[in-house]
Amino acid sequence: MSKKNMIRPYGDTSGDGKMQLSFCLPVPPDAWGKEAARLLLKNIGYDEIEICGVRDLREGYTHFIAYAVTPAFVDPSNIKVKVVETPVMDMEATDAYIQDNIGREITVVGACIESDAHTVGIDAIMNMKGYNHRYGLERYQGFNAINLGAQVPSEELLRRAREANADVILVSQVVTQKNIHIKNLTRLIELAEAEQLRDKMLFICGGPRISHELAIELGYDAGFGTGTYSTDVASYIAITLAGRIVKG
Amino acid sequence: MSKKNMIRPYGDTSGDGKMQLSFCLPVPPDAWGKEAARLLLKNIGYDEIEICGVRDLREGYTHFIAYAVTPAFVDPSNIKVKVVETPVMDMEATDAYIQDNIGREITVVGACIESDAHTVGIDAIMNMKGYNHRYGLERYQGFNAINLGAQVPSEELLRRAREANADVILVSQVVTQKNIHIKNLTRLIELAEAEQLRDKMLFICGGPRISHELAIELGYDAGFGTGTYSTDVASYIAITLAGRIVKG
Amino acid sequence: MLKLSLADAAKQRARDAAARIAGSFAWLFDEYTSLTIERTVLRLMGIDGALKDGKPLPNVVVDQLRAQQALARGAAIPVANAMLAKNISAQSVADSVGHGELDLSELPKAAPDEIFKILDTLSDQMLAHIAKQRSTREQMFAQYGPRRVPAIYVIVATGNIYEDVVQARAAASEGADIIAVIRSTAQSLLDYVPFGATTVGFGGTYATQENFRIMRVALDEISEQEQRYISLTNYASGLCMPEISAMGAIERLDLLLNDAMYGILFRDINPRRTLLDQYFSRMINAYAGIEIQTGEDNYLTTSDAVEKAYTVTASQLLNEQFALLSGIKPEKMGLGHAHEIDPELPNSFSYELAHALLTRELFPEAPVKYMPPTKFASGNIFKTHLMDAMFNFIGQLTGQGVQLLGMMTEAIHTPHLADRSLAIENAQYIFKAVQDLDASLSLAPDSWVNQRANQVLNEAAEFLEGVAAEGLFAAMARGEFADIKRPETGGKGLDGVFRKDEGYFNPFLNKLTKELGL
Amino acid sequence: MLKLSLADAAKQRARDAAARIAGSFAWLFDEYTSLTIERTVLRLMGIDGALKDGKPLPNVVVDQLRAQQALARGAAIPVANAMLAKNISAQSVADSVGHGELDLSELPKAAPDEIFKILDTLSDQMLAHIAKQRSTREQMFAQYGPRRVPAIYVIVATGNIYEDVVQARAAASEGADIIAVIRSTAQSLLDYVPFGATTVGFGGTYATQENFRIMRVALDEISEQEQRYISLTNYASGLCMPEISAMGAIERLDLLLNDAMYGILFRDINPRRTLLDQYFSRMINAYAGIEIQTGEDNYLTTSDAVEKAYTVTASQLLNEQFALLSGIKPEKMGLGHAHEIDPELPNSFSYELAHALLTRELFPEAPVKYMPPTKFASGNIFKTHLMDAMFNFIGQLTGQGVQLLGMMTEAIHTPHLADRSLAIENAQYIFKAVQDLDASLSLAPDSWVNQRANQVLNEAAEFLEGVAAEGLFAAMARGEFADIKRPETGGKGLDGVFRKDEGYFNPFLNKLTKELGL
Ligand code: B12
Ligand code: B12
Ligand SMILES: Cc1ncc(COP(=O)(O)O)c(C=O)c1O
Ligand SMILES: Cc1ncc(COP(=O)(O)O)c(C=O)c1O
Repeated sequence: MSKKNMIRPYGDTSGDGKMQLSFCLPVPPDAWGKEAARLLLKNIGYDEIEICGVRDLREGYTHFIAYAVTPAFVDPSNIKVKVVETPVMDMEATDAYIQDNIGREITVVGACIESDAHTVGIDAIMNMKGYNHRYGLERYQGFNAINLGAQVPSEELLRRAREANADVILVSQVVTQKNIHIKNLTRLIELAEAEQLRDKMLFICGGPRISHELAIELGYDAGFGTGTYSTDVASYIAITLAGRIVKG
Repeated sequence: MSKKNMIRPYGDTSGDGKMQLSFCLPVPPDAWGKEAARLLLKNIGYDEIEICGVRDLREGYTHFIAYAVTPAFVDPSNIKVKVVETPVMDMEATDAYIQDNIGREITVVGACIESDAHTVGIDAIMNMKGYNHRYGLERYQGFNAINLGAQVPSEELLRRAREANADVILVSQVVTQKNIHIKNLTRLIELAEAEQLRDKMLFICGGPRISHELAIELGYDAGFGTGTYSTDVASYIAITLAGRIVKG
Repeated sequence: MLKLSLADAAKQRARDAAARIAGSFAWLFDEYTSLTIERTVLRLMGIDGALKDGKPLPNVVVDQLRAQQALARGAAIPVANAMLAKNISAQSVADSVGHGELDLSELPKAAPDEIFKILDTLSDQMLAHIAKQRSTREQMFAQYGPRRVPAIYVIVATGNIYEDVVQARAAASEGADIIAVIRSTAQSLLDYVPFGATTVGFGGTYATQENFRIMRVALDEISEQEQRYISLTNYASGLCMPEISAMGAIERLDLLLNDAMYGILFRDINPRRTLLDQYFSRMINAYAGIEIQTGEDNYLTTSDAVEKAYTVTASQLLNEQFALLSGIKPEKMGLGHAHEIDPELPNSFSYELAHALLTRELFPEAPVKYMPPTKFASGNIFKTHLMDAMFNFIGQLTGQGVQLLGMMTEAIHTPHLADRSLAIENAQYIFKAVQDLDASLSLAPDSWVNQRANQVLNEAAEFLEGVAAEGLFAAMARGEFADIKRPETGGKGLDGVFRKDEGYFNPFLNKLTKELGL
Repeated sequence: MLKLSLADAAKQRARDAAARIAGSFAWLFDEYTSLTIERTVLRLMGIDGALKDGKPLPNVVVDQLRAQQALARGAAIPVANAMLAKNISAQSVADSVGHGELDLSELPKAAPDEIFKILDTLSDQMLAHIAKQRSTREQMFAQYGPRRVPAIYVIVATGNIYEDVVQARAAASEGADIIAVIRSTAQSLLDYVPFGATTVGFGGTYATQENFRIMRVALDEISEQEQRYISLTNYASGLCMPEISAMGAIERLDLLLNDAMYGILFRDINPRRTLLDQYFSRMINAYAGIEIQTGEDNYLTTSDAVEKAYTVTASQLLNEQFALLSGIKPEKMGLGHAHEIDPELPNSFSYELAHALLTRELFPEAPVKYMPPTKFASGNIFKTHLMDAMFNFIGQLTGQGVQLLGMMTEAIHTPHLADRSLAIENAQYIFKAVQDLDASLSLAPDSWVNQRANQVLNEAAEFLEGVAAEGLFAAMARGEFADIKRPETGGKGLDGVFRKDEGYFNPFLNKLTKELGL
C-alpha cells in the first residue's frame, strides 16, 4: 500500500511524522533516566527521539519533554465516524417543525445523575437563558422542559420521567475519573430496561467526554460532547421523534 | 517477564502509563479529523485515547492535544548509558593535577565549525569569564586556550591546531536542522584522519544536541551537551591526557 | 503601589448590611443543635472507629440516642452517664453500643455533678490537645519562618491516600506551601465521615481522620527536610462541617474550606442545617487556629464573572460576619474569590485586577484565597497554562494570601504529577518576575480599574441591603444567590436539625464560647 | 498611562554623540563603492538570472569588469555601453557575458550622452516600478486598514519555499500581520544572492528574488481573503545588503532586517564594507517605503541583558542616525530590542518594562521591533511558552510596533506549524487581556522602573560619547561593541570595497539622493 495518501503527522515537512510528547517516569533526572525515557519512546516505536526537557519532579520521578518521529500513519479509508446526522435548525425552525410534524409539545426531563453535580452543561442545553446566544429548551414553544438539576439518583430520574409522560430523557455526566460516567450511564439504561421505559423514550446523554459513538455503545439513542448547543439537541429530538411517529 | 519492576509512565497511579501528546495532521478540525487523530494514536499502540484539544491550523491542518495510555515499558536492565566517567575537579584542582601529572601546559584549539556561528556555547567553555561562575579554560594555568570563534572551516581549524601543536581540539555544533551537525562533525574527523592528525590529539565536540554516545559514534573521544561546564571538560582532558602519557 | 480609592460610605453600607444579616440568626445558633454537632461532641470526647459495614461509631451512638428520643439534651450527657455507670472510657461506651451490647437509655442516671465533672475533664483534655497542636504549628512557623505571600497552594486528588502522599511530598519539595487533599465527589452529601485510610475515591480522596493523619505525618517530614512548614488543608463543608473541623483540629490541619453558605447553594443542603453547623464548626476552627477558606469561586464557575462579580463581594462580607460571630480573627479568614473571566473578553486582565484589588482592600488583614481559572480552562493545555500565568501575575501583583494554583489540565483530569509540577513552575516564575512590580506602579486617578472596583462594591452594597431587608432565607428561597432557589425547609439534612431542650449540654460549645470571648 | 520621566539632557547627549559618529563617514559614503553596490545597480537595470553552476549574472558581469580593472567607474556605464554597441537589453548583455560571448572591455565606446540617456531611461523605469510597488502597498493599507500595534510578526523557516508558503498562509489566516522568511544559515557570508526557487536550506530558506515573489503572491492572496494586508520581510544584511534591498523593493517586501553594524559585529564582515553597503541599501529601502528593522537583539543573545542593556540603546541611536543619512523617516525605523533577561532574575518583568519603555520613549515615532526570549528558552516548552507570554504582555502594555513572536520550541527546532499557531494564540490572548491596561496605570514617581530606564540611558550616553571621541572603527577594534574585536581592515569582504574614480556613475545613487532630498 502506497504511503502517499496516508495521513501522517506534520511538523514542517509533509509527512515528517513529528510529534511532541511529555510524560513522567519513576527514574532519576540524570543520564540514566534520560536513556530510560529514550528507550520508552523507542519501545513505543518512535524514531529520531529528542529528549529536550528533563525536569526533576522529586521523590524519584522525572518529567520528560520530547519530540520524536512516528512511522505510524492512518489510512483515510479506515476512518469511520458515527455522528448525529440530523440537520441543525434554529429555534424558530425547530418550533415550526414540531408544530408541523408532531403537533404537540415534546416533554423532556433532564438531570445530572448520581454523584455528578456539574449542572452547567445540562443547563446550557435546557435553561431559558441557554449558552452562547442560543436559548435553551425551556424557551422553545415546542418543548416542555423539566430540569431536575444535580445529583439526581437514576431511580428518581426515571420516576419523574414516567410521571411526566416524558418523550425524552437527557442525562449529563461530567466527572469521568475511573470511568464513573460509564458505570452511571450503564446503570440508568439497565434500570430503564427493567422498568420497560427504554423504548418509550429517547435516551440522550451528554458531557465533555461523551461522543455519539460512545452513547450508541452504551445503549443510548444519541450522545453530545463539548461544544453542543441546544439547537443541536432540539433539532435531533424533533426530527427523530417525527420519524418515529411516522413509522410507529 | 514480570511487569512489576518495569519502568512505566506515571500520571497519578503507579504504572498507569499516561502520556501527553500533541501533533498536527493534514485533516479538517471536525469529527472525521478527530477520528483520524484517534486512529493514529491507536496505530502507534496507545490505549484510552483522549483527544482533548482540537485546534484549527487553517490550510487543511489541525492540531491535536491528547492524553493516552501506553502499554510500553522499559526493562531497567536494558538501560546502558555511555557517559564521560572521569571525576569533575574544580579549576584549582585541575591545575594542580596537570602540574603533577603532565608537567606542562595543555594546548587546546576550539571553534564553531563550518556554517555554525553559535559561539556562546564554546565561549562558555573556553573564555576567561566562563559561565555560571565557572571560569573558562583561558583562566586555567594549565591550559593554553586558543578560541577561533565562529564559522571556522574544518580545514582551517586543523591547520591552526597543527601549527599550535595542539593536544586537544574542541568543536561546537549548535545548528542541527537536517542533521547538518552530523555531516560537519563527520567531515572534520575524516579530514583529520586523512591528515593523520586524528591520533595526535583529543577530539572533543559539544552542543545542545550532542551526547557522549553520539560523539563516540562519530569517532570523537568525548562529547558534551547542554549544561556542560568548563570544569567538566577541563577535568576530562587533564585526566585522559595524563592516562595517555602514562600509557604512551 | 497599586491602591484603589474605594468609597468609604459604600464599604460601610455593605458591611453593615452583612452584619445585620449574620446577626439575625441568634435564634438558630442558641436554640438548635444537629446530628453532626452531636457527633462532633462525641468525637471530641474521644470516640472514633466504625462498624464493620463502615458506619462510624459517633453515628451509631447518636442514632441510638435519636431513636430513643434522647438527643435533645445533647449526646454528651448520656455518654458520660454510661461511662460512669460502666466505669469505662467514652470509646468503650461507643464500642459497646456498636456491638449492640449497650442501650444508653437503660442505664441508671448518675449524679449531674459527676457527669459534669467527667465531661469537664474530657473536654479539658481534648482542648489541651488541640491547643498543643495549635502551638506546635505556631512554633514551626516561628522556627521555619512565615508562609510566602501569596502562598503556593496545590491540590492532590488521586483518590488513593498513598498516591496522594507521593504527589504531596513531591509538590512540597518543589515549593508548595499548602497541600489540599481534594475530597471524593459528593462526600459533602454523606451524613457521616468515612473511617480509616482509603484508596478509592472519585475525583478526590475521602476526608477521614486517618487520611488526615497519614498526610500530616508525611508533610511534617517534608517540612523538616525543606525547613519550611508545609500546611495541610481539607474540606469542612457539607453535612459534617463541625466533625471535620474537629478532626482537623485533632490532626493539625492548618486550613479548612469552610463556607457559611456553600452547602446551601451548591450542595442543596438545608439552609438551617448549614448555618447552624458552620457556627459550631468555625468555633472549633477558631480555637484550633485553623485558617478558614470560603468558596466564593463557586458563584463564578456557575455564573458570569463580570455580571455577578458583586455576588463574590457580598458573600465575602457575609462570610466575614458569620466568622466573627464564631470568634475567627480576620487574619484567619481566607475569604475567596476567583479568576474566572472569559479569556475572550477584552481587558480580562484589567477586570481581574479590579476585582482582586477590591477583595484585598476590603479585607486588608485576611489571607485572601485566590482561585484559578477553571471554567474557561479547555483541553488546550497550552492556553490554560497561559491563563494560569495571568492569574499568578495578578496574585503576586495584588498580594493575595493564598494562590490556589491552576493546572493546565484543569479541563481534562485531576492533576497528574507533572501537571502540578508545571503549575508550581509557572507560579514561581511569574511570582519572581513581578516580585516588586507593585511598588513601581500606581493607579491613575479616575482609571477604569478603580471605577470598576467601585461599581462592584456598590452593587454588592445594594444587594446586601436588599437581602438584609428581606431576610437571608427569604432571599435564598427567591434564588437571589447564584440564581438557585433554596427554600428554608428544603434540601438535605433538615431532619438532622432539632431544638435543644433545657437540659441540653455541650461542654465544648460552652468552653469554646468562653475561650473565644464570644 | 505608563510614562517615564527621562532626563532631557541625557537624551540630547546620547543623540548628539550618535549623530557625530554617523556623520563622520562622509569620506566612505562619497568616495567608495563595493561589489554588491555595483551588482545592485545591474539588478536595478534589469539584470537577473544565473549560470548553470548557480553563479548569478550580476556577479558574472561585475566580476568580469573587476578582472579587467574596469569597475572604478561603476558597472552601469560599461553595461550601458554594451547595450548601445550591440543594441540589446541589459539582460542580454549579461546573458552574453555569462555565455562567454561578450567581453565588455573590447567594445567601442559610445558617446557619453547616449550612455547617460539610456541609463536615465532604465533607472526611471525601475524607480517607477518601485514607486508603484510602494503605492500598491499604501493603497492596500488604506483599503484594509493599518497594521495592529504591536503587529504580530512570525517567522517561517522550513528551508523549502513551498512548505514556507503553507506555513505562512496558515499563520496569516490565524492572525499574523507580518511573515518573515528566515534565511538559510550563513547566507550572510555569501558574496552573491542565490537564484530561483529553493527547497533546501538549513535553519531557513535562501533569500532569492524568486522566493520573494512566490511568497508575495501567496500573501497577497491571503491579504485579500482576510481583508488585512499581510506584510512580508526578509534580511538585508551580510555581504549583499543593497542587492537584497533592491530585490525587496522590486518584489514589494514591506520590511527588511537591515542593521548598520550587525554584519561587522555578528558576521565578521569588514567594517568599511558594511557601513558602505548599508548606506546605499537604506536609500533603496527609503525610496521603496520599506520599513527597516535593526538587530539590537543580537547584543543580548551574546551578552547579559541587564549589564549590557545600554548597548541596545547605543546601537538604536546609531542606527537611527545612519538611517537618517540614507533618508529613512522615523516612522520606517523599526529599531530593535529584545526580551532576553534571565527568567531566574527577580523582577525580570520590571527590568523589561523599563527597557521597553525607554525604547518607546526615545523613539516615539518608530515602529519599534521587539524580539522575544531566545537565550533562556529551554527544551521545557511549557516554561518557554510562559516567557513568551510575559514578553507579549510587555509588548502590548508599552505599545511596541512589531512583536516578533516567540515560539515555545525556540530551543529545539525551527518552528513547526503548531508551534507558530500556539505562539499566535499566546499573543492574541495576552494582547486582548491587557488591551487597555496601560491607560489605567501610571509609574510611581521615583519608581524603580523609572530609575532603571534613566540609568540605562545615562550609560548609553556615556558610552556613545566615548565612541565619538575615539572614533567608531577604533572603538570596534578595541572590542567596545558586544565584546568582539573587529579591526577596520579585518573581516570578510574588504576586497570588495574600492575607491570610485572621477568618472564613476551610479544612476540610482544620484536619483535616490535627489528623490530622498539628501
Ligand atoms: C464548573 C465546575 C465545577 C463546579 C460545578 C458547578 C455546576 N453547577 O455545574 C463545582 C465547583 C461545583 C465543581 C465541583 C467538582 N468538580 Co468540577 N469542574 C467544573 C469545571 C471547571 C467546568 C465544567 C463546566 O461547567 N463546563 C462548561 C459546560 C458548558 O461544558 P460541559 O459540561 O462540557 O457541557 C457541554 C457539553 O459537554 C454538552 N453537555 C453536557 N451535558 C450534557 C447533557 C446532554 C443531555 C446534552 C445533550 C449535552 C450535554 O453540552 C454542554 C454545552 O456545550 C470543570 C473543568 C473544565 N474547565 O471543564 C471541572 C471538572 C469537570 N470538575 C472535576 C471534579 C473532579 C469536580 C469535583 C469532583 C472535585 C471535588 N472532588 O470536589 C467536584 C464535585 C462535583 C460533583 N459532585 O460532581 C473534574 C472532573 C475530572 C474528571 N474528568 O473526572 C474537572 C474536569 C476538573 C479537574 N480537572 O479536576 N466543578
Ligand atoms: C544565541 C542564539 C543565536 C545567536 C548566536 C550568537 C552567538 N554569538 O553565539 C545568533 C542570533 C547569531 C543566532 C543566529 C542563528 N541561529 Co541561533 N540561537 C541562539 C539561541 C537563542 C541560544 C544558543 C545559546 O547561546 N545557548 C546558550 C549556550 C551556553 O548553550 P549551548 O550552545 O548549548 O552550549 C552549552 C553546551 O551545549 C556545551 N557546548 C556547546 N558547544 C560546545 C563545545 C564543546 C567543545 C564542549 C565541550 C561543550 C560545548 O557547553 C555549553 C555550556 O554549557 C538558540 C535557541 C536556544 N535557546 O537554545 C538559537 C538556535 C540554536 N539558533 C538556531 C538557528 C536556526 C539560527 C540561525 C541559523 C537562524 C537563521 N537562519 O538566521 C542563525 C544563524 C547562525 C549560524 N550561522 O549558526 C536554531 C537551531 C535549530 C536547530 N536545532 O538546528 C535555534 C535552536 C533557534 C531555533 N529554534 O530556531 N542564534
Ligand atoms: C467551600 C467548599 N467546600 C467544599 C468543596 C468541595 O466540594 P464537595 O462539596 O463535593 O466536597 C468546595 C469546592 O469547590 C468548596 O468551595
Ligand atoms: C540584522 C540581522 N540580519 C540578519 C540576521 C540573520 O542572520 P544571517 O546573518 O545568518 O542571515 C539577523 C538575525 O539575528 C539579524 O539580526
